[in-house]
Amino acid sequence: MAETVRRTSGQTVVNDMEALRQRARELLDAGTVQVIIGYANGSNRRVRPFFARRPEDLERLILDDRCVLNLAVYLRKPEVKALGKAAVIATPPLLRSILQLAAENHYQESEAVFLALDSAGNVLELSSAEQIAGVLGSLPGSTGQDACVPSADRMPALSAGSTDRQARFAFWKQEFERCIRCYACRAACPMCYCEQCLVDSNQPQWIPVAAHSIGNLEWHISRAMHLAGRCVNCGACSEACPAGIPLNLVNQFLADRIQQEFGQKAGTSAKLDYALSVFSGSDRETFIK
Amino acid sequence: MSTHSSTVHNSLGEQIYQSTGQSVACCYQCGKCSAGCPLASETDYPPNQILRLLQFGDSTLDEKALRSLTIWQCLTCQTCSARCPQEVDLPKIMDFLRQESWRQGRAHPKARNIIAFHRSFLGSIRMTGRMFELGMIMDYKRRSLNFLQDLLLAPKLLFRGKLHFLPHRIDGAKQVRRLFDATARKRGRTE
Amino acid sequence: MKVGYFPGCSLVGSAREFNESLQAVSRLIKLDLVEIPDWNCCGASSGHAADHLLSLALPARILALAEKTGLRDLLVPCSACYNRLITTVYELQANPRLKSEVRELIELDLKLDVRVRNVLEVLKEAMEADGSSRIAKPFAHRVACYYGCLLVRPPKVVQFDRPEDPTSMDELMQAIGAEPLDWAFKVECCGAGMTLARTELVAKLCARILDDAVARGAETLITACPMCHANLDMRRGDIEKAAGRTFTIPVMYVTQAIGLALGLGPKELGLHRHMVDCGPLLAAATQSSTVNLQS
Amino acid sequence: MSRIGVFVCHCGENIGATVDCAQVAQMSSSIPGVVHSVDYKYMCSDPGQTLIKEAVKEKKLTGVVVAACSPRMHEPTFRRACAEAGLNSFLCEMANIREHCSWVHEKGDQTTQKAADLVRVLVEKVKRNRPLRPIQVPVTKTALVLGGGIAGIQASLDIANAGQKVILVEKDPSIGGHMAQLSETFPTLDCSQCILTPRMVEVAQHPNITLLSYSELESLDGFIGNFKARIRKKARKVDEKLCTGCAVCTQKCPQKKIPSKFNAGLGMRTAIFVPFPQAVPNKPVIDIENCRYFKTGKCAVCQKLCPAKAVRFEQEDEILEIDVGAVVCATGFDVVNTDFFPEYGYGKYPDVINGLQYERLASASGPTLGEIRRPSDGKIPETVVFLACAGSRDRAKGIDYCSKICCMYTAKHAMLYRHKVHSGKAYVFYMDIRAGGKMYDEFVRRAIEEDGAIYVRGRVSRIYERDGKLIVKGADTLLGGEPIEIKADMVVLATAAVASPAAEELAQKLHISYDSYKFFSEAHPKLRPVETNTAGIFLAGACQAPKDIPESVAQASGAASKVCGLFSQDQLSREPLIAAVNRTAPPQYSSCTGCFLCESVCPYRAIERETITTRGGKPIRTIARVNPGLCQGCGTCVAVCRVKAIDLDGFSNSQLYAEVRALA
Amino acid sequence: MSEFEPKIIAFVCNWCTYAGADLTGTSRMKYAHNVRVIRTPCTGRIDYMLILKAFSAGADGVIVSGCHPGDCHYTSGNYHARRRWMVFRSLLDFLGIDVERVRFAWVSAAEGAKWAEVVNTTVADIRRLGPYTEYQNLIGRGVERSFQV
Repeated sequence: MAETVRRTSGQTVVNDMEALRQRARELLDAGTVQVIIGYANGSNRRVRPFFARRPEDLERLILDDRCVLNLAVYLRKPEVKALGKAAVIATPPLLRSILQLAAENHYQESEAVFLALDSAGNVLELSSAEQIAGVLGSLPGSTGQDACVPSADRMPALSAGSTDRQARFAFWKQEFERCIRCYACRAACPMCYCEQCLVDSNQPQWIPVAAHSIGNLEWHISRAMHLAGRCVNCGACSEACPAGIPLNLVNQFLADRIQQEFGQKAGTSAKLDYALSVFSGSDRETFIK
Repeated sequence: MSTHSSTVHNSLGEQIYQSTGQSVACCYQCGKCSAGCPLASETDYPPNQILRLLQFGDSTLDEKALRSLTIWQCLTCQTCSARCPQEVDLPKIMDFLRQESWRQGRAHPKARNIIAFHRSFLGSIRMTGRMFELGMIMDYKRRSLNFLQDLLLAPKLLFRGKLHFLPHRIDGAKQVRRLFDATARKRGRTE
Repeated sequence: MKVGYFPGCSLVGSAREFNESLQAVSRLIKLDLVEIPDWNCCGASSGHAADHLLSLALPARILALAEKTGLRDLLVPCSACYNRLITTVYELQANPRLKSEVRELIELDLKLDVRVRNVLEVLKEAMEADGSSRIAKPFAHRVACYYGCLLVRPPKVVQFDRPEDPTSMDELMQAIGAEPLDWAFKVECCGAGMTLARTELVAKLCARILDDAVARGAETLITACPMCHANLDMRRGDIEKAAGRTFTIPVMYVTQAIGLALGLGPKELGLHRHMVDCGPLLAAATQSSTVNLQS
Repeated sequence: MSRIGVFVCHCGENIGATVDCAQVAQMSSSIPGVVHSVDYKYMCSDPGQTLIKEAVKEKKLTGVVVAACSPRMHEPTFRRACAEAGLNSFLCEMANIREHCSWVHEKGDQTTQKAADLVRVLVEKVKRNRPLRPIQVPVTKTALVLGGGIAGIQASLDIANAGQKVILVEKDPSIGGHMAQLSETFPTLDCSQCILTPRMVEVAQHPNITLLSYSELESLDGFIGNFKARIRKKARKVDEKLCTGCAVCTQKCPQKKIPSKFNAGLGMRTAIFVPFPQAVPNKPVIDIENCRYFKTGKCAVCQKLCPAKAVRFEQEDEILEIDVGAVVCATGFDVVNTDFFPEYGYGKYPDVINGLQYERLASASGPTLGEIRRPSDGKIPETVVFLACAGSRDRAKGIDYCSKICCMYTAKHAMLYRHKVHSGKAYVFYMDIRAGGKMYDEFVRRAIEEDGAIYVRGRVSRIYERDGKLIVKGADTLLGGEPIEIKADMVVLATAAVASPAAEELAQKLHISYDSYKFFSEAHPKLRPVETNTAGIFLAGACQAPKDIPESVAQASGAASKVCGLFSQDQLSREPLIAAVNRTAPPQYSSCTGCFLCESVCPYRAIERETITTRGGKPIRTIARVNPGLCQGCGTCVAVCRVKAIDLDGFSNSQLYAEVRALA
Repeated sequence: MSEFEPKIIAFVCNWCTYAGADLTGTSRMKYAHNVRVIRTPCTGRIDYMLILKAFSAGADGVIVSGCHPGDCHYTSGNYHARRRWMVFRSLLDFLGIDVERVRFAWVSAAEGAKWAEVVNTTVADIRRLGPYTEYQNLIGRGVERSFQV
């Protein structure tokens, strides 16, 4: 069984945490925001999302490389919205999500405040898509591969240039067979904001609900198509998957294809056209005969 | 080709279609081939008429085509096919007819010299891998009984260094010979 | 420029002056000819008169040997061989089944990745690559460029020049200072391989070609085909008999004209091997250039 | 619960000979929901339709599937029948078991099985159809006619005379088209200009016609009854209102050696020019490519000498936006270009000309004032060879079709030549003589019998020049392919009529289809010859296929009557197969998430944003809404909608899903 | 055992390919019977889910066809479709689904002969590839119960 490479160290504690806390405290004190969304330690050395509404809660905030969960998902939740305006402890993947959400009219200007650390350890306070796009490239960790990477030896079927279609099929069949249809991937994904997911619509029931081979395959194909050109590669889906399916590989594959074919990369600008809702007369393919 | 209709089974036209992909039905008898053919007035049937003979799918008319002199006089200059509005590859058809006529022994009596030439030419290649002009000419004279032809020309050519006395035998001559024999066998098998 | 070279049987026999002049010119314009080893005859018109498979297998063996040299371009100066080779590539590329059948016959690997090139295109490229500034002695003659059948037909297969009114040889002639004429028989057939078997037909066809060239004031015919040359030059006696008149117009290979312009001597270019004397033409040239100098 | 009726048509032998129709009906009866299933010889006949109507009433059908021909053929027939029986017409669907089954497969069980499958697919679809009402849209009663040749002129006049407004757009400076270039017309030998120019003047003076000459269509949006056309009025550089047509400018222009397009390159014109003396409008145009002022900044002779001060060098192209209800496309044909015939020396020898050039030579208003003089030296040719089928019926040159007009005009050419040069010899090389038409064959016979044209059956292989003569090498196939060589002074090629080079681009602007030769396609080859597949756009003349004058005029009148028929209604009803965004109960109001992907894919800008508010007017959320007037029903929005919040009537998600599942 | 007869489901646009297939019929050209056509208004309407559903309905091959670029009755539906298929096809391939079994084609209303050729070559290709058991094995019994009226 293939296993996702998980970040296990949890050691790289951000040194400038205090500066972040300080800025968050100021925002709460000034009443600019009513809640700070960040990460805190949970049980079993796990990281959990944390909502700090009082200055004293801020001491529990942490930020290290285990903090993969994409906090952008909380911005849309009515329960969180009810708490008031939020400031979010921001990592580059989260900021990319915000840009993409803005491109899709799902983040309004100044809806929230994002607190990020630049490479010099200064706290940046961002709220507009324009500000985010301006600094995103220079933030630490913004260029590296953020999500889990498959190693070619464990997933030979997926290594570049593999022509063994059947091996690929077997690989994914095995992976998807473990899916229990808990939809944790969907819940963890900031781009999965639909009010009613396709899988929940039943007239017609496009995707069978029960967890079995065909339904699982169709579900994951649909999810990949729905995220094509939109996934910002935060890796939260794979992180959230209890069965350890490397879901982000599929999304990342399509993101790469779309960048190659159409030159568009999600999460880089709020003014981006969605790659699949525009076209060019010069789109080139070889398979339509 | 969709325009091809095979009304008569195993007619010569049908065989041509099977073997070369050329459909005699495509010809609409405009005569452009004959108009451009350098030899149209020298032959028994101008090229468009050869196709006409084949268009019936009738064995008597097919035989006329096989026994025609045209197919042997055709120079394969490809003027006809280059200008044919219906894209009929007439030289390809001529090749087929020649091969069939030769194989079935139905060649026109006047084609004797031409066949003799081809035999001498191919014989020369089969022996040495290359064409040996002097040997080929001598062999042709023997086959065609045309000893007097070009009697005056040969010395001039020799004088100008244009004819060699000895053939050049290539290293791969054996291979070339195998190739000749194999194609001959294949031809035999399809017969 | 370096190309594979397949001279063919004629060029080592009755058309040896074509080979000699091509080699001589090549040296001057830095065209490196790598003769492919152990080549065989392409089968010419007899090959496809006798057997379709044979007519493909013989050229295929040559192509396979050429591939071994690793050179992308294969120069085939004889237009009859050129036509057979390029047709073979065309037919085998279109028919993989036939290709494997032929590969078996020739007992050699066959990729068909060699570009079969004729002498006109290669000379043009080589002269351009070399820089055409070294015209020592402009070939200041009115010439009728005679392409014949095999360089331009079938157009779909050879894909060379304009099939009905080619100009590449005319351009080469212009480049060496000649005046190419517009005439009507550029691509008419000379009778080709029938020279031995149906001499009287060949003579008739050739007479018409010479007649038109002479009527338009050509001083010489230029050709790139050993068959055409043989018919128009060697068969001159038969032609004159058929036409009932004499023709003094010489027939030169394109390489010989270029060679003269580049300053090579008539002997190096094999002009002495022709039946129809080029002497008067060359003498006239000397005269006219003298006149030019004086005026 | 659905109550579906299945009606299987034999179409005589057309379906019945290949498909076991009775078995199809029998198999269909077992599909859940099917309560009635019969087969019948001709469903579209009166008794056939009655069969359907009675079953609808008696069995209380909620849906009907007619398994017969293509829905593109008879869907309206059967829908009408259902409606007459009281069933909403959109509850009737057709299974195409003729074009897609019986005509393309051999008789056998598998073909019958396929027919049954196709019925099952449509049964599952029709179960999910819902009753719909046609959409009513207003009609803009102005017609746009594209092209001012004889077809466009005729269509414009017919529409205008019926009291409707017309905007006639012509790309050239004058209307008239090819017909204005012709000398005399077969089979009556009427002078072309004599019969055409009065019509041209009528166009110019008609109160209902707005003539936009020297103009081209930029784009066309909208739909039947409601098109929006953008038209580029190219800058003439002459103020049409001020210009009196005095022709001082054209006489004084120093740039005189420009080949005249009107004279097919045989005559010359000036840089400021009127294409021909009878031009409509008779106002000059400056050809800025050749104008000395535009090339060097100096000259301006025309401007200085114009008594009306009408020359406007600074004039720019103008874009006009016009609402129109219908379009008549009459953009005509072209003749093939000169590099087409290397073997005939066309383009190389000046005395090898095409038919249009010959028309100009023969025309009294042409460069030779109607005398047949050859272009090279102006001599009167003693022998003229005419080649029919020069390019037509020539697969190798990509033109498989017959150009239709050449046989007739070639006979006319030979005849005119013999009339004008009594001692001359006229040879015509032909393949077949196609002279179907009133007085047509008689005309050809006259050319041969009375006027002595020598017809040779065969194609010409080659033409070359020798000693001032053109050597024409042909063959006479009636003499067994005997080579024929003719020494001619002039050769006239009846070059193929081809679609105009701009045809493809125009078709794309109009969203109409065209065939592989770029001629525009009619909606049905027999029954709808003047309509296109795009409602509200009609065809007239040779843009559809090569045609002679009477045919072009007839088709133009046909198109005009179609336009008038359309304009006779104030409102149009349109198929209601359009998209809609779902609405659900609060607090969601719709499953639309408001991502507006649909907005960016919609070609008709039919997606609007709708803000849902509380009763107090507080916005809750913004979702998509389809403007039913603009939506054309392509369904691209449906396919991109992630949540399937948008759906398309007639091709809904549940219908297509069920159709696929019906094949499981 | 009789020869394997592939099951092909075709999704075609109404204006070009459906009309082209009508022309195949009016021209009486013959082609393989294995195809079942489902009519859609435009290739833009052809949801990738339909292709998946066709496979889960047991199709061994799928044809998707519409107007040539530039010819779309609705101006641009086929361009959107083309882009969508480019992405969808590479996704299927990445997941190891046999993309050779999905034939995409442009067939215009004038190309009756091409439609016959598209069907015939697809049937021949699928015949060569064999039944799509690999995929069909994913479909457990009773899976598609949701399909009920």
